[in-house]
Amino acid sequence: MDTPFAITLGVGTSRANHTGSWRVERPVYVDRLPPCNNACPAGENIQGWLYEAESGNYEAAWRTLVEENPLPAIMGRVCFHPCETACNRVQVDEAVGINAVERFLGDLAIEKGWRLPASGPDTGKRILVVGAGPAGLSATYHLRRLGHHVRLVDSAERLGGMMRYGIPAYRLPRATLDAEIDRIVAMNVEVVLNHVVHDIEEERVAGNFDAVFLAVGAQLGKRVNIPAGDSSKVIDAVTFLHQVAHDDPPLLGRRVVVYGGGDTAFDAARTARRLGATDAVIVYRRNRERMGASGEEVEQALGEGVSVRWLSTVNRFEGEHIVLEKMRLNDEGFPEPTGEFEELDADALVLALGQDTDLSLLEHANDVTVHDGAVSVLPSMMAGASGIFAGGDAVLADRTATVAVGHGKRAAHGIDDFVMGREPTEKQRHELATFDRLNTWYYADAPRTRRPELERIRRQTNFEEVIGGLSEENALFEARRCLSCGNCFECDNCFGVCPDNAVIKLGAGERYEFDYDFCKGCGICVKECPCGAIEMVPERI
Amino acid sequence: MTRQPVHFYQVGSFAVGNRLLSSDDRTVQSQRERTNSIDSGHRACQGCGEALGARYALDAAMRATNGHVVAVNATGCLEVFSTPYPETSWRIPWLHSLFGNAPAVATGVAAALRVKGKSDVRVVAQAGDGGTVDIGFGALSGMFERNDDVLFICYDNEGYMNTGVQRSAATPPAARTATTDAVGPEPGNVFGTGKDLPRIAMAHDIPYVATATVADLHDLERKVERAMEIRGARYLHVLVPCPLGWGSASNDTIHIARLAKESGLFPVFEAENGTVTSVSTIRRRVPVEQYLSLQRRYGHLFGKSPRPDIVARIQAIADNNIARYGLVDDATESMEVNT
Amino acid sequence: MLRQIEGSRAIAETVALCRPEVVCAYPISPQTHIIEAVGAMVKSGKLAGCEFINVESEFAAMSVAIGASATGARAYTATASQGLLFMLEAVFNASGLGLPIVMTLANRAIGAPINIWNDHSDAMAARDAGWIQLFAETNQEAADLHVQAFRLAEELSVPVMVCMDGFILTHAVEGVDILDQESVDSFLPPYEPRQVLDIDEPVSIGAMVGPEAFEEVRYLAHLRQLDALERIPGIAQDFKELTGRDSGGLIRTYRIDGAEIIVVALGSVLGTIKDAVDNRRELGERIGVVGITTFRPFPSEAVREALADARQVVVLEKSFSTGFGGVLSTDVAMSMRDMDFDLRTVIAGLGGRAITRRSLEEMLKQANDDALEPLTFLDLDQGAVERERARMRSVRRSGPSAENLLRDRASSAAAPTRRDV
Amino acid sequence: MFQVRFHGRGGQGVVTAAEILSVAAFAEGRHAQAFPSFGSERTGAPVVSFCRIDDREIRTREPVMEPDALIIQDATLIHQVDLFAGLVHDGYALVNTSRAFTELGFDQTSASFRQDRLITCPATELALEHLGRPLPNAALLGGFAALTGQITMEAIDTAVKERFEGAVGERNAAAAAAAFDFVTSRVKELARASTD
Repeated sequence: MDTPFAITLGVGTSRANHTGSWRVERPVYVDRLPPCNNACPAGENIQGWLYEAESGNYEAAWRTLVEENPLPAIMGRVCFHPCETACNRVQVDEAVGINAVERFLGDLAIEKGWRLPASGPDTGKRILVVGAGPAGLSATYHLRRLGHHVRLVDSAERLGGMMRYGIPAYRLPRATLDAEIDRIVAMNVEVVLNHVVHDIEEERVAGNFDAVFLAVGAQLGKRVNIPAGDSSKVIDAVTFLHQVAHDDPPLLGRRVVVYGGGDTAFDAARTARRLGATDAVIVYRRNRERMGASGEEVEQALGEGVSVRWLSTVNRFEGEHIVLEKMRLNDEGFPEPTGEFEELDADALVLALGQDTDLSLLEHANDVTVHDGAVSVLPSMMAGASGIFAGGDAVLADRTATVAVGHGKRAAHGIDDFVMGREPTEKQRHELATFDRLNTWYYADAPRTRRPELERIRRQTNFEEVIGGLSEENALFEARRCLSCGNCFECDNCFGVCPDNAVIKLGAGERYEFDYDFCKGCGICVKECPCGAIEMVPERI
Repeated sequence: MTRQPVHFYQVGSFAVGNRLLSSDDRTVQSQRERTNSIDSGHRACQGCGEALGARYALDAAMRATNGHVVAVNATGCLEVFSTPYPETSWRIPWLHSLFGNAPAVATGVAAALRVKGKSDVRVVAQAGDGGTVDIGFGALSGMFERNDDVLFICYDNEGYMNTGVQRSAATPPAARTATTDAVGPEPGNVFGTGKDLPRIAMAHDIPYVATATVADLHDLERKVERAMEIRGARYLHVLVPCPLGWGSASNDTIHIARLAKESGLFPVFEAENGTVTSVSTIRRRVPVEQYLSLQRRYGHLFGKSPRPDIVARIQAIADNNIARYGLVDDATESMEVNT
Repeated sequence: MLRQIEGSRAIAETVALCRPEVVCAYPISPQTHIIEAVGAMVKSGKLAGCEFINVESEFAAMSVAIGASATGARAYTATASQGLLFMLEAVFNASGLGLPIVMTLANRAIGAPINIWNDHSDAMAARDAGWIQLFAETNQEAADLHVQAFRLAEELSVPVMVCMDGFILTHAVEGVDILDQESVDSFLPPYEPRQVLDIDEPVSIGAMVGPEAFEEVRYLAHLRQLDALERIPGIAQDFKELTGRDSGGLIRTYRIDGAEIIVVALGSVLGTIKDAVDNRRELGERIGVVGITTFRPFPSEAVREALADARQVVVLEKSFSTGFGGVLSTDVAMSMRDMDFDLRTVIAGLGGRAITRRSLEEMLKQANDDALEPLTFLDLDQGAVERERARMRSVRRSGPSAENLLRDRASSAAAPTRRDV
Repeated sequence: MFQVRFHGRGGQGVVTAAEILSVAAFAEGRHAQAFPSFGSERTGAPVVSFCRIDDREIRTREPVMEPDALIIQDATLIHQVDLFAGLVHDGYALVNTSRAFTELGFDQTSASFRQDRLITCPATELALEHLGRPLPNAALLGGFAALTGQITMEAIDTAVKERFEGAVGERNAAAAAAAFDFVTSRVKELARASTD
């Protein structure tokens, strides 16, 4: 078109005007550490696998998950999910059901027969892992991926440690446990069962091991001195649960009192109910707010007819009665005796007051320090210069399976550095993706999906799994509740809200980049980014 | 037409995009191949709501018509910042004539297209609030009354921003402009003045009238699409915050538009043939203070000598809108704040 | 076909032959009969392929025409007087955008005082709007000019205003040869726009142009108007070959050979002037006439040549620039700037006052006697003016002059009757 | 050039009458120019229109100042309008009334004109008779042809039928013919009277 001068203009001409020169601040894309990842004792990339799960790419999600943790089906059942406690979504509605999705992925992997990643090329290094609980299994898995030979020894006749002998089957079905353990063993692991290690040094030298990972757990139930008549049945919870796991449950009678406030106490009480106890009463010296057990476990136990005597201690066990002393909390929140007593009918008393570790095998390991009954370790989980590493319940930490899995992974990397002669490396962590950086307007209102629970009445009498898995639809929904805190999930907001079309969309999975030729630095993209993955930085003068 | 919000994903219907939806269900603005009807290099202020609104609306119209759109523009900010010789930002056929005649020019364009047998090419006329509610009002009313096949879009930034922020008939009460100074017993714009053009448009019984904001892209695009399905005179009134005129932060443009809707001050609805057919209910109701206090044009209501009495009168306007259009449904009622 | 027909009807039928595609209409006397007739032809289907749009104002009428023209349609409208002023912003805009709209201006005075009768104040108010302005002497010429106007407008991408005296021509029934469709089609090719809103070739029309290019834009518009001066005679010639009629062109001369005095005027008054001049010629006064057909662009060269031998030039105008004098006179003077002659301005026919042959002859006699004032108001009631001035001097709140003059006239007319009683 | 001025009231077809006369003249191959008095008169107000007829091109655009003939469609205008203003001394006047001219009270103002050219014609009655409506303009044109001889009755007939289609045209033409006959006989009577 021979258009008139000046009054008629051709398209595209304004691109000659680089309005980027107006800018005094520029937006930049950042990645931040999501609180779930930050809180995960196993160091899982939760947001990462949720991202894959959101798309229905469950295998990819599972593969991302098992990069860090080879036991998702187990963790999806027994983990007390600090990730959900940390989840920013709590401040919007409810935390994302991370644990349930994890279990869904874990179960799906078992169902589909997905294999763990292949072992790494052989390094020629030999590692001894003592204890086949979550820490030992996790370490074994990671060490195998790093190409080291692993001998996994355990005193029991089967692998799994406390996961098998401490956690009741209604929380962790044995088929699931076996499936995930078998997958690790299939990575060419030398397994030695029914083998008690008495002297770690001796064992190491004899086996010509380059390093040792000590994951013996805490198998000894703590006893306190409670006056009790001879006929009174008193048993510690670890032993009780162990016997149940061996299909050899002790006879406790109809009225069972469990003393303690941790998860083990609740496991014991719920197990007792399933063994036929009509009354299963937990006696705990503090109140509910200060209880160690997870809220979910408490809820489920109460739902099953377990009752709790708060602010009480067991004073003595006399025949068919237990005498309780009432307590009150002082100003610091510690329980103090009140001098008031009451009686409780009981056929048996189960003590769930904590566990100790048997560390006698360290007697000749001179460079290993033991403090308060736990092995002292460096961040790399190294306990001694000679190549002894430790983790799980044997070291000072929260005694949960998930912590143990994390220890196992960390120890594996520590051992790898050690045997390969590298300095231990500290991973650089991103800044935390805090709630205040989010723009929660954009997230759909979506209350969390509850996992189906077995009918309460059935649950009291058998060891079927209490908590069911998510359907695929619910798992997908739950995964999609993830806010993706601190990391771009390609919602296109920045691309859409820029008044200057200065955001370039790179395509699926490629995210975006700014076109600084035209970005005027208004900052709308930062403000409207749902997940806080953009920040403004001053232009350099 | 009822809207089916996308619940099933972390951002549902609220964000621009949604990587898991099929391409057809995504917004136009989420598409790499969107028209960018108004291109980079335009001279709008940082954070300009009008530039955004224009791209949203026209890109949506382009998709709805498979690229068969011509635009007519009234004089105003949008026109000035988009076409200073020798550079134009428009990627679609675009015609600017005068301040007050965009509706009539659009009528002429539509008539020409019809007579040329090109009725598949659709006409969108656009103007700011001055070109719509004030100087262009007569022509607009005429276009409505004749039911000409034009979609007229008003980008309402509530004043004459192009000329330095003077009052228009769309300027809300108490707002300070260069011609409604924040002095005297009733500082800012006078209560009881102004025009409610969407309702005036409805009184013409034209087939389609709707309001929208730049804060809800899905809603805006859907309304443009709906409008393009209909023949005859259609009116879309889009609230576009103006950082310059409103005295707001440039990054707050969308946030403020959202608060305008969530406070009830700017009712978002659509009407067909003179009857309201749908309203966008308030999702997270906020008191008007939250909206007002982000804008320096209302600065005289807060600060050292605050005027809660005036804020209360503005709240009453919001409450009245909420009652008139039913902007609060039972679910949000429970979240209602004390004001 | 030659028909005895009302001027407005002749225009409407001729415009219809030009195959307009969009016609917008807002009624104002004395333009109404034109658009009524076009509208009826569209509604009946006689004028096919045309959109007839009843708009809400003249401002909208011109705006609709702008939109239509920019979209490649042949656009037409008609107006007068206040209507032209109401659309004036858009009138300037149409030419600024280079849109070849054709508009009939049924010339009429501008109020206040409100006055619906003919003069040229409206056309003069739009003199600098960038449009080509053609003035018709007769209804035949008015009709012919419309055909030429479309061709001229579209060849140059400049809008054209065809001016015809309101009522005097629009409402006069006289013989007009209405062309046939074939002839018009052969003369006027389909509209090929220079720029158009086209989805296949998008452009932005109507950019904001700053100081860096505005003067050039205006100068280019000026050059196009100068091009028009070149083209108009050619188009008139083509038209003459088609119809055998002299219509259009730049100027029209009458008995200027050897004329000492030449009267210059626009529009239908030229007929009455010619009658008067014939009478004066019989009395031996050597008077001729120059009619300006093309007023904008102003045909300075042609005027200069036509007036070269005149001793005295009398410009008779139906408008004037208050506080100064003639408008056309200024243009004539500028065209003759280094030449030796006397220029007289006669203001006549304002607000529809009849310009009679008798008054014209008296004026010409005075001119011939070199007794004509430089600025003369034909048939001015000097007495009424003096009485009103006296009132204004004596009473501060003397009221509106228009009403005072009417009262003055009524009382002086009634006075003799009262004496009779 | 022959110039005619029509007087009537808004709504009586005064402008149409002038136009039809011009068409009639045009039909006879002559030049004609018809135009209304320009204004914004409403129904019932006194209005005026004009018609010029000539054998050569009519250039003038001035109002008819000195008519050769008057056609007065409404006799009630007599006391409101200076009907005879400018009429040439040997001009014609045709007044629509069933009364005689001398009964109209024009004595002083019409005294200076040729009395045999001042004729009345009951055009409204004729219109009612032939047309069924009190529209006298076509009838008066028939009378005008008879009175002035400036136009043939055939041309009037053609023009009336061109202006009014179908039956309405026929009836108007019939009224015009009746008026023509009426005036023709009146003219003869007056001619006899003046020679007597």
